[in-house]
Amino acid sequence: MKGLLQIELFKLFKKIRSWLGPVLIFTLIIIAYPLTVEYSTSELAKSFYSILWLGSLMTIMFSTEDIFLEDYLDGTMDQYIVNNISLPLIVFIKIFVYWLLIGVPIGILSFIFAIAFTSNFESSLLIGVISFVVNYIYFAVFSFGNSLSLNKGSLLSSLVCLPLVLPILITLGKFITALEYALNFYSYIILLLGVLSIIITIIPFLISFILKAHLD
Amino acid sequence: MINMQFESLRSLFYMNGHGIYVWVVLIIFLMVIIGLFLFYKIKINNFKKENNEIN
Amino acid sequence: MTNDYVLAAHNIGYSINNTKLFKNINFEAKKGESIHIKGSNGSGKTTLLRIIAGICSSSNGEVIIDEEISKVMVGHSNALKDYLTLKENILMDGSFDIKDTNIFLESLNLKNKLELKIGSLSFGQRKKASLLKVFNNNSDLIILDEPCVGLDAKTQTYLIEFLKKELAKGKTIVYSSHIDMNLDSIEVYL
Amino acid sequence: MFKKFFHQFASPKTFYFVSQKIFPYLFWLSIVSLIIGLIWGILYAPVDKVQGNSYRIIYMHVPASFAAQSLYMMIAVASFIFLIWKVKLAAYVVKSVSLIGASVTFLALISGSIWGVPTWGTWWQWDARITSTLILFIMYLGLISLHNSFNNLDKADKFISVLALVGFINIPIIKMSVNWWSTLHQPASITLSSKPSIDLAMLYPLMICIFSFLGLIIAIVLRAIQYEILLREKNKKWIQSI
Repeated sequence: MKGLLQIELFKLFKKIRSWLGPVLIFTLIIIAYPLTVEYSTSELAKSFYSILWLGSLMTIMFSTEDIFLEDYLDGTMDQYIVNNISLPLIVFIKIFVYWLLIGVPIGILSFIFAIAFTSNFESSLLIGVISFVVNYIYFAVFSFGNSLSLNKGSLLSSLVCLPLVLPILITLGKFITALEYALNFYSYIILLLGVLSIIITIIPFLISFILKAHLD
Repeated sequence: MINMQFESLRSLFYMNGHGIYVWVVLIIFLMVIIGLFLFYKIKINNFKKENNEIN
Repeated sequence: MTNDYVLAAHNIGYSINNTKLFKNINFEAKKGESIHIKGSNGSGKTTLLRIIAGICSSSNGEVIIDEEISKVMVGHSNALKDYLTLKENILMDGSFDIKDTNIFLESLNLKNKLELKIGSLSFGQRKKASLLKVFNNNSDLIILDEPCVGLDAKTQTYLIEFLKKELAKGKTIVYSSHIDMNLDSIEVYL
Repeated sequence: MFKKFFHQFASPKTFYFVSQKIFPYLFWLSIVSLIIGLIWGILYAPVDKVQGNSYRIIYMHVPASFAAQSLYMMIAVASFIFLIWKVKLAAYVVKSVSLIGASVTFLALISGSIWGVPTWGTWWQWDARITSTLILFIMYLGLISLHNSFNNLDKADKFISVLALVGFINIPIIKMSVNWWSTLHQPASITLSSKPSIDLAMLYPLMICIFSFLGLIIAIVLRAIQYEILLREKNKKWIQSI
């Protein structure tokens, strides 16, 4: 388990464009956003959150494109099965590693940008935490989509994933409203954590079933 | 309970200004049904034709 | 059926979209025996090997392999990462370290390529690198899909000699090859 | 025992001939009652006091939305059967229903949208129901395009049924969250959902329309499954002798 984690981490780390690229694109989206609207701080803060959520959504969608494709094409996945390595475990590790190298930086950046745009430290900290959780959910969902459409391009996977991430986006919107009007927002955090715990357990098995079918 | 609601053909088509919407929806509705039905009918017929030619 | 068979296949068939690729394939192999799967292009040799390796499942019939047995497989795709060096690729496999591999690296002329990225190696060199898995294995069952493709004559002889030694040690080999490898194999035609 | 019975009944051959017998009855019965329902609804049902005659779209719109949801239910059940018992016929059902479901959902969307013009004065409203129907449409499209992108149909069957089941679990979640979300906005003065104490004279033709349309769609589904059977099993002897 530990060995596998190290290997996957090493593999992704060495592919610099696969993890640094998405983080840079996310940064660019957020930096470009104020340039597209007329300058006024209050206006900026208003739709900052939408840009933030959509930015991380798009970035993660694009970054998971070859999460399984590479191993599938070069035969590494065959080797997993021949060597009796548990496929759900590999899937779990892969998602975790992607989250670690892409999701966590995006979460930290969200926190920094939230301070810059809203200049409210406490709510920005919450945004950062929520971003960690939501990014993991995004990674899991888009990995599912990409495992379905494995070598058929990301158009299909985005079609498949849109209905799945929609409830998350709505929850995020609700969370932001609660945050802005100082309502009880903890219930949303608990809700998202609940979704996260379900997704962490189910998605690896689902994806490994699909990958196995791809190899058939 | 069951009464004809329109006195003339003209008022039936016009429906107090709402006729256009109702009739357009009806046409699309029928088109989808007929389209689906014909789609599979033609496909099955083509299949059978090819099947008979081969055998 | 006696238990000394390492590998037994009964009535294996495989079909895609209800079209049969092959059917009724039967063979059995004991320790120290090898099986040569023959057939024309597209007859399903690779698929059969993948079924034996447990990657695919067959449409009918069954392959019986002792669960205790460890397998090693080298197929068309060599499971090497372009963006890593040869050394990193070898270390990533986990099951062996550089020291044990040294002899093979020398005989395969890969010793001075260790620090190069796989992306910069030639096709034959990559093939050799993927065969390292076979040279340095403790597995009982060796599955090879066209191992000689892209290898020079010297390496081919080296590989065949090595496989003969492995057979003598009591291992089982299943392979497909267009070249006769002189392993006294049981032949299976698709 | 159950499994054996199930496999025999669900053999494509049996299904083909049974459905061949059922089809004409179901088809003509549904056609006749649908025509009765539509004529009753459009010509004889009383006018709605608030919406005027435009409400008559309900006799097409509601059957379509109802069928759209029932068909997804059918897909979910079939995918479950396919994944658990590996019944091939169930996979054919999933494949053939997804196209019909998409067209019916499209019908529901477009009729709702046209209905919106006289009642809301706009083609599109981010109303909870419309949004979830749109998502349903996207889900159908996802199923269709997923199945079409694979040459190996056995694989495609597995993927499409996994996706359909995941989508099925997702449907109530989407409905709930979309409802929850649309409370942010001003509630629309007239929604499709609130039919203020619908008159029986309106309700009867509506019921007829709903069930006869569903029957008609199921008849077409039977045809679609027959086509799928022919296509997939064309090497079988019984098909070559048809």
